Amino acid sequence: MLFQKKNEQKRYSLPDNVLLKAEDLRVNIKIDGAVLNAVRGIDLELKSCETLGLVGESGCGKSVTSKEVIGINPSNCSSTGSILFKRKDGTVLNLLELERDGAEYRAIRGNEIAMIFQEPMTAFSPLYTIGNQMSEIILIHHPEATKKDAKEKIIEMMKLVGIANPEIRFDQYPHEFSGGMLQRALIAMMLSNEPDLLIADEPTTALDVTIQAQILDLMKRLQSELGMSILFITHDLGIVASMCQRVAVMYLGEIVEFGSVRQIFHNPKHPYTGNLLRSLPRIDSDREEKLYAIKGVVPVPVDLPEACGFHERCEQCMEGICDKRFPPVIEVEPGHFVRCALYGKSEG
Amino acid sequence: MKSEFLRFVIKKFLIMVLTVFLISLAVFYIITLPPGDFLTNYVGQLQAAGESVSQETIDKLKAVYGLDQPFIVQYWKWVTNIVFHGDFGYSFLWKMPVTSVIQAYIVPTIVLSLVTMLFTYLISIPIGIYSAVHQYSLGDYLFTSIGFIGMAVPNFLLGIILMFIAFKLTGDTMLGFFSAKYQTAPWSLEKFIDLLKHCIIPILVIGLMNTCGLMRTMRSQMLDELSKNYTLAARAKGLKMRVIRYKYCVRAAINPIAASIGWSLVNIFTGTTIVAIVLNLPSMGRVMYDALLDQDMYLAGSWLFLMAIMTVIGTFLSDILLAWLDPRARKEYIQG
Amino acid sequence: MNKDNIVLEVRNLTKTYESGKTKVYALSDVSFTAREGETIGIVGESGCGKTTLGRCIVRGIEATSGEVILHKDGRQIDFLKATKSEMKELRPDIQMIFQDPYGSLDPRMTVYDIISEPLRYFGNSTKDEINRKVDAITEKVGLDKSFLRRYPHAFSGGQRQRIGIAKSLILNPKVVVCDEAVSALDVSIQAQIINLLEELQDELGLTYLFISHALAVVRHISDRIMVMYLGKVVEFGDTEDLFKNPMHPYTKALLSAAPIPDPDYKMERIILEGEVPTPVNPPKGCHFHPRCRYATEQCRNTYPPFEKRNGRYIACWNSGAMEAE
Amino acid sequence: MAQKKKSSNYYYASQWTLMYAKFRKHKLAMASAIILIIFYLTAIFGNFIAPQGTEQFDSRYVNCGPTPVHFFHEGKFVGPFVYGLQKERNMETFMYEFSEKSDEIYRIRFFQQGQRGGEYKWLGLFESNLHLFEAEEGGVVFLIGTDYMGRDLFSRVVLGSQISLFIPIVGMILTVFLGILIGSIAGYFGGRVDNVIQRLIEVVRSFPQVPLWMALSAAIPPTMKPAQIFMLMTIILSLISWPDMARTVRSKFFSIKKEDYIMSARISGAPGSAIVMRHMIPSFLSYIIVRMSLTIPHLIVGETTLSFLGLGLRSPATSWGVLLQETNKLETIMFFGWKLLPMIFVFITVLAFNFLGDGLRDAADPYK
Repeated sequence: MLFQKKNEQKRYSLPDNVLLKAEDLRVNIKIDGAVLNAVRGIDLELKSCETLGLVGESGCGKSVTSKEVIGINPSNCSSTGSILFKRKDGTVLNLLELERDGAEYRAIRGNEIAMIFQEPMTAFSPLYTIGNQMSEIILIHHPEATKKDAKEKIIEMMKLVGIANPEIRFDQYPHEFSGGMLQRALIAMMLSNEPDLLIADEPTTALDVTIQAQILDLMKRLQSELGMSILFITHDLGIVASMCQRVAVMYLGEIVEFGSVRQIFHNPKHPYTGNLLRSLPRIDSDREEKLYAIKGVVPVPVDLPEACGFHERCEQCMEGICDKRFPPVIEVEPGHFVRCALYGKSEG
Repeated sequence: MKSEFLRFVIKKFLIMVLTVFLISLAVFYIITLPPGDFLTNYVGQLQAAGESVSQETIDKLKAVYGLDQPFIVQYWKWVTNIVFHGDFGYSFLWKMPVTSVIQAYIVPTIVLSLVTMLFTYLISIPIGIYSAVHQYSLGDYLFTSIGFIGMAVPNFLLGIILMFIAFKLTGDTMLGFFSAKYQTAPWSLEKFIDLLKHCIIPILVIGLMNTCGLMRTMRSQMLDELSKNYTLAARAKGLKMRVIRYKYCVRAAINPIAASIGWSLVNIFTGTTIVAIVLNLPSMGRVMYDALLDQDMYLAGSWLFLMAIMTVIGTFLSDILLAWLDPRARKEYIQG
Repeated sequence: MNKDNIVLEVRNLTKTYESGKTKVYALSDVSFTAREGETIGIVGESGCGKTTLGRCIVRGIEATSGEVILHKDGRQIDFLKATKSEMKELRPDIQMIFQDPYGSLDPRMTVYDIISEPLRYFGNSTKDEINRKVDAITEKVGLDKSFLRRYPHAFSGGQRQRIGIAKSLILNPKVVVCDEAVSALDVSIQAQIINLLEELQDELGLTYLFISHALAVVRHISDRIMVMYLGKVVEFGDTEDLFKNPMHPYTKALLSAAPIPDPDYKMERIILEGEVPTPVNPPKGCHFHPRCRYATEQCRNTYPPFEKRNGRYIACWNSGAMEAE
Repeated sequence: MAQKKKSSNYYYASQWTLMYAKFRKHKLAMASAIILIIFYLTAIFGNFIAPQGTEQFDSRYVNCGPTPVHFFHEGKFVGPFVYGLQKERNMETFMYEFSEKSDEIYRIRFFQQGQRGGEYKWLGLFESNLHLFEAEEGGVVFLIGTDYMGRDLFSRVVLGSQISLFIPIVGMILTVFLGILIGSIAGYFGGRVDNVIQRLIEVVRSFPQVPLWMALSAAIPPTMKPAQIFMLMTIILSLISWPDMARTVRSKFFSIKKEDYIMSARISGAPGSAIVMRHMIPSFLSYIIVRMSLTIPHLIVGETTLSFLGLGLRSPATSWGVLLQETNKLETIMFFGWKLLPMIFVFITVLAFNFLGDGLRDAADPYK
């Protein structure tokens, strides 16, 4: 049975510099009998050693997307489409075909794809020492390693992320760490097998500004030293601007705009992106008298019509077009994609 | 850290001593509750039985128990007798010191309690885990319903019903610890098997409520743990679900249950009271019941006092255990 | 409205908590004045005392010592020591908008009951007057009248925040403490609420004490800014001035740490070492010295005075030296 | 943000409407509520529903098993009726046994004046002798048999429920009163007062409940009048169960005190009394109701257990516990199995209250 399934698996391939590619990914969540369309058909491509920002407001599906990549969404989520991932040995897998929590997927998690979370304080169990929990990741993926090996490696990693007195810290419990230190520990743990992809789900949202700066700084340094790709999920456009090379803007389960960080920030094409940037108070430029405010609220993603998700709030909404069908994805300039009917055939 | 933990233990201990003191006051009050002091009753009983009681004896007893003195003096005598002489008073029903009566019956009570407790934990924890891991499965529904009903059935009803069923099935009501023919027989394998057979109903009756309660707690604790964020992080590490469940979730879910061990023991211990009465077991419950019916208050009061002290000690141990098991609670408890 | 009229004066406000032997200075010795129609931004990281400050000023919690003087019709009355009858008069003047739009509205009351609640306790308004006032204020905050009979659970975060604003404005306050009033909201909604707050301020001449950890928001809305660290004010000055030229090393680091939504923005980022300490055991001397790269022996031993320098209030021994740098 | 699209009614729903909507989804709790309403109505109209009075006995029908109600006689529909009974001694057990005489038919008539006594004063006010059903002259209906004195068990269950279902209600009211009073004193004042009360609660909770119930009940002199025993029993029951209630109230008090909307009310100028009355009590009322619904079955079990053990109510008072006293005898189990039937009523009531409480608990916080 199992072997058959393996044989049936299609051969996939990815271009040389591409690590991860999601196509038409959809995730539905069943809650209380209703079906929430959390992710509604997104295409995403992540290159080696780049940082891709996935940005959007709460409920836009960015977190669900990231958890789908590493396969840890709860069992009431179902997904379709494909997520292709290139393993260290060069083979390409469709992650959605793997059995969740099956051996194959587990061999990838924490080894080739790792993830850090929004609340480092809850990412560790309070009952075991930090060292115990961190060593696990070595012991799982390197069966030949002894506990001593693991401890050595972990202490080395703790030094790398700037945790002082790692030998003492190793035997402490999570509650003896501050939030910032726990995030460092989590990063150290997740990177100890040198994964190719790190998913960072709002890793600094729960931290203070000065601590956030420390962590962001650390992540940049580690990326250049270890050379991994980062999928950075955040709602903070400021962080995106300083951390990412490319950005995907999500709204209501769709990627509405995708491009390099400069394209997105300096030449936003989608009305949502542009308005979002304009509604942001700035420290760096002169104070505006009034902020631009996007009207209305984000709709609940249940039984959505076949239409652009933003049309109700969009000032440039074209009646009969935007509210009637999904807009196509248009490449407005090299590498800059927009999902908006404004850039239809007239330009292309 | 060590000394803080010690200070925490000492603080809890002092609270425990205070609680025991307050309890002793309450117990003694209950002892003196029945109208007319017990001595009058006792003398009345003796005289009714045709025995003559000399005034001398009455006076002597009065002096020993300070019956003509105010409550607080009587209390003081009672307490000092317990503390310094281990003397809990005199049972007028049994015509011997309370301590002797208790000694005679305490062993079967404790053995029965411990066996029941073992049974309770052995059954409830695995079922709780199973129910949580297979939430909303057929098995989960089944166990949850059984648990719910088990919690609701009054002990004595269950005892009677099981007796009835046992009688209908085997023709024996399974009263007492032994069948009539083994009652006085020397120990043998058959006698032991007979004893085991007779233990089934008591264990079921005493244990059911606790088992169902623990099952529910274990299930909800486990569900709680399974939905915590650290399970996500553990999965992201590549850990097996089985390891996550048993190393992390069960360990965390079991903490409050392990800590309730003191409480459970007391629950089970007192649970034996009613079962002993219904099933006619020669354990302390039966003794307590007879004492109450005859208003032999020293015996009944002492039994009550012992159980209350056990509860307090159980709570004390539970607190310490909880603080010791959970490094986080250890900190919170000690500091706050 | 006269921008020079002082409406509120805070003097040496202190709040301590005691638990066992440890004494926690949540707020120590904070003083400032607020003028009519201005917005004072209060920024700082968790544990810096900004929320405690706000709550002490509105008497949501009682301060340990200090004064909050309200200037009213030529009189100056200490709000914190006001008697019951004085409170009847003064209470409406200082109101508060909460951070959590979910927790600050009693879920068991209709929107109408929530908004009109303060009127129950003040003024002997008739039913008609109450209706009129509620109608007026709901319109002002941009809520539909048909919402009044609904319960809070029917609303999104932004709408709830509007309800909260309506409630705090219905008594015509002079001073409104906004405690992280937009922090829980998404960017697109946040802009709506900020604009609303600004419009209301212009219309009603309100004085805002705007507490927030979001520097960009504070900069946008405030006339003056107060930076707090471990229960104390470290720097206080005009917004533009302070953002262009922060003098206290902590302010510098804080401002440089804020991510800027511009990929080409280049600024030397000062990464502070170490953790944000808790006010349980604040370091001796200047609280900031363990993380400060300019710290001297003096900083380690004595807390610097809070002085006016170049039109700015600052508590630092080294600000002069730094400027020379 | 898992909220579904809801109908507009949802927007206008108050706490109680939301709770009811949530409660209704709990089918077992709804069924339990209906059963309990039926039980309580039966208790209130007990004298009418029970064909006999509590003490009415017929020495001809001692230890008589349930009399089946038939509808067809020799294939012909006659309507509800019972056959006549004949008594014979079983030569093995030497017990009298009853069997049906298939030639005597006694129809069951409804809304009849009692023929064999059974006058009652409904609610102590209206004299009447109207009964829901009774067999024709000469026949007898014992739905669940009779006891050792020839009293109709069904009638005794129905009339006993007047005590067994209402003692717990009175006890619960006392419990709730004590619990709320003491709990809110602790919660409101905090500090030292709270400490003292906490200690007190700890002491009371340290007593194992059942033995303490037993000890206190045993102290009730047997010479007391049933009404007095009744009162004392309620007091004893609630004296021991208030700490749980007080703890609930206290902890709710503390947690609600921290809510932002309480501070918001204070800043709006609400005086202490208004905060407690308008905000705090409404917000933990639902939790108190849950506790109440879970206290009642506890008290029912308490009363039944004590009376069963002969430590609570005693004959001539009739409660379910008193009724069940007979089942504590060996021969009952061996020969008169039907005497266990009243247990079903205890069982159903207790279970129904538990389900009700469970449903209420799920519904208690509709804002989650």
